[in-house]
Amino acid sequence: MENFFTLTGVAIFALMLPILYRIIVGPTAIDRIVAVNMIGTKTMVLLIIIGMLFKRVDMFVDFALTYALLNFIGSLAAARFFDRVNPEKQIAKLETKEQES
Amino acid sequence: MINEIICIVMVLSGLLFFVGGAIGIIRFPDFYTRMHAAGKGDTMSVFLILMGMAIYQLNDFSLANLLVAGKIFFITIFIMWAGPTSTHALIKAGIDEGQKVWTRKDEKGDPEA
Amino acid sequence: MYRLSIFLLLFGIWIVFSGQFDGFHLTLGVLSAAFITAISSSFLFVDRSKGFGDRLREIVLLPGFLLWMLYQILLSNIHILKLAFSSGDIPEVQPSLVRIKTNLRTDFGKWMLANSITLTPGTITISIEGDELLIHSISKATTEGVMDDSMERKIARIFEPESK
Amino acid sequence: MSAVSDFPDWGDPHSPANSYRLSQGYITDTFPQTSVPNMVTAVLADYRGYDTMFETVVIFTAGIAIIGILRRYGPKDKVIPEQKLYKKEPDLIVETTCRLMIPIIQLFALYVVAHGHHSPGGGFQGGVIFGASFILLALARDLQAAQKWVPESRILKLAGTGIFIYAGFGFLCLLLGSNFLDYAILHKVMGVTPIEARSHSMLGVEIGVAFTVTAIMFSIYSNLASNGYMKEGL
Repeated sequence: MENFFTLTGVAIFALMLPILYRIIVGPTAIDRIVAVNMIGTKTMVLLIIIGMLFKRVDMFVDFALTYALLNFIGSLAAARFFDRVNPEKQIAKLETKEQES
Repeated sequence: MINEIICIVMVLSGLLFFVGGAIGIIRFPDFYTRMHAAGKGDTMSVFLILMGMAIYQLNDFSLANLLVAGKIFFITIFIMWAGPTSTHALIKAGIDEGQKVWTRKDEKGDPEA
Repeated sequence: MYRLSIFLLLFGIWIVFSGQFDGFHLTLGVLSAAFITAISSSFLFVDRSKGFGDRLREIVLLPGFLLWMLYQILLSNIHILKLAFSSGDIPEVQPSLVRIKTNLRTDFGKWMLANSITLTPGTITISIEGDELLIHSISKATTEGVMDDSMERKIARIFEPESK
Repeated sequence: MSAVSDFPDWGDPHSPANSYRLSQGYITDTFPQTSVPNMVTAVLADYRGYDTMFETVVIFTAGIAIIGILRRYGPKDKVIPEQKLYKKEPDLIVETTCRLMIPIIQLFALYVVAHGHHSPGGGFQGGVIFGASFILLALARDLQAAQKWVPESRILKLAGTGIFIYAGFGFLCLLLGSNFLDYAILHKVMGVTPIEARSHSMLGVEIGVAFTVTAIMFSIYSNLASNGYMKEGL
């Protein structure tokens, strides 16, 4: 069972690489933020797996919860930052463009 | 023993959904569709993997292990609670930033304006 | 009454967190839960006009709804998986913006509806303005799926039985 | 890479760091001396109490420096041009989620502070989480809503209270005829054995640290997010 958890951890780590590609290439800044958010979620799962391997899940659960919380706050703050950069609403513009096409 | 099998099945299916999200975020054409992959692929896979862990934790049953499983369950609830909200906040930020909605070109072949 | 139930709820959560049952830690738990109840009890349960019967009905009906929701999340993940592994330039993806109207009145009901739409296959709520929801939908089929109001009726049955 | 494989295993009791005399002393003596299962907490708050106390003072000083550098006092009734930019109505979904989440986050922060003895955690971490709950409130509604709980005038008072609690424990020991921050003497006041007195005083000290860290966390956020005007934030 231990080996299985190790392999799961390695697999999750390998799954971060495609998302890393999106962080590096990603056409716009907000694409990168979404990718960082995804990597944060995977890191949280990875923390629990590390706890399983070290047989101290009761500790690592706290880390994981805190990490998820900070990840959530980070994405909310980034979202609000983009709101502030462009305060005028773009939704109406988008819809007119949608109907034209 | 039965716990271990359930755990393995759940973790493997969770990993499968993670793969779906990771491939989706590379292949999908624009920001909004990528957001679909990011927001949905994560919630279910985190749920499956963490619940698998919690079930494995209950293998040798005791009060302490039950409480740890409860905590893991709590994290799962937190993720499913916060996930849609951060998805919504980020996609709204994308709209406000002025990302274009990608639309498929018409079959008749007139290019998009 | 509401404060007491918030206090009990928080104390239950404390016990799950703590996992220690000696007197010292339980005393700390009572103190902490009382402190949080004192400073931020106004955040939980905003609508205090609901009676005990309404709350009981919500508690009884909510697990069924959540299970249905879980099934929907599973469906949406399979949908994403299918899209991700389909060949070519993914012909099924035809994104569009949709506007739908809702009859739900309370903020909590709207919140529930928005999150449910985000978690069901192929749709994400972008914004709520008044009683209009702006939704980004990934393909033709999901656009039709979001148009019917079965989900809204499910939510209304739990949280606002008088409004349908 | 090859150097990494030469590292001792995680938790290996025979690794060089663990077999040194001083570490052996801490590992064997901590529990009998302080009745605290988590050695890190014991070292941090008891054996090296001076160090941690002045770390708290450093955080306090950092808070003062942030306020001194960033805080701007605009004219009272004139509308600041940037203020219009920040104006934004709260989003319904984000607001409802955060509203339901904040009390539980605060409870979790108190749990982290209170269980520094048993699991990783303590004043610094708990303070950060408690401050994060106020930041979440400021993100979900606006800065005013969070300032109802932590107004600007109260930040320095709260931070000062934290240091005062910490130093107060030290001076109480001094008054009772022992060394500064030597908690064992406090059993006369608390009515428990000297060993338990050390454990309980550590909790008190951690609470003091948590006060300071919470206040300074929120102060840094609100100053940075609102360009120092403390009116409309991010």
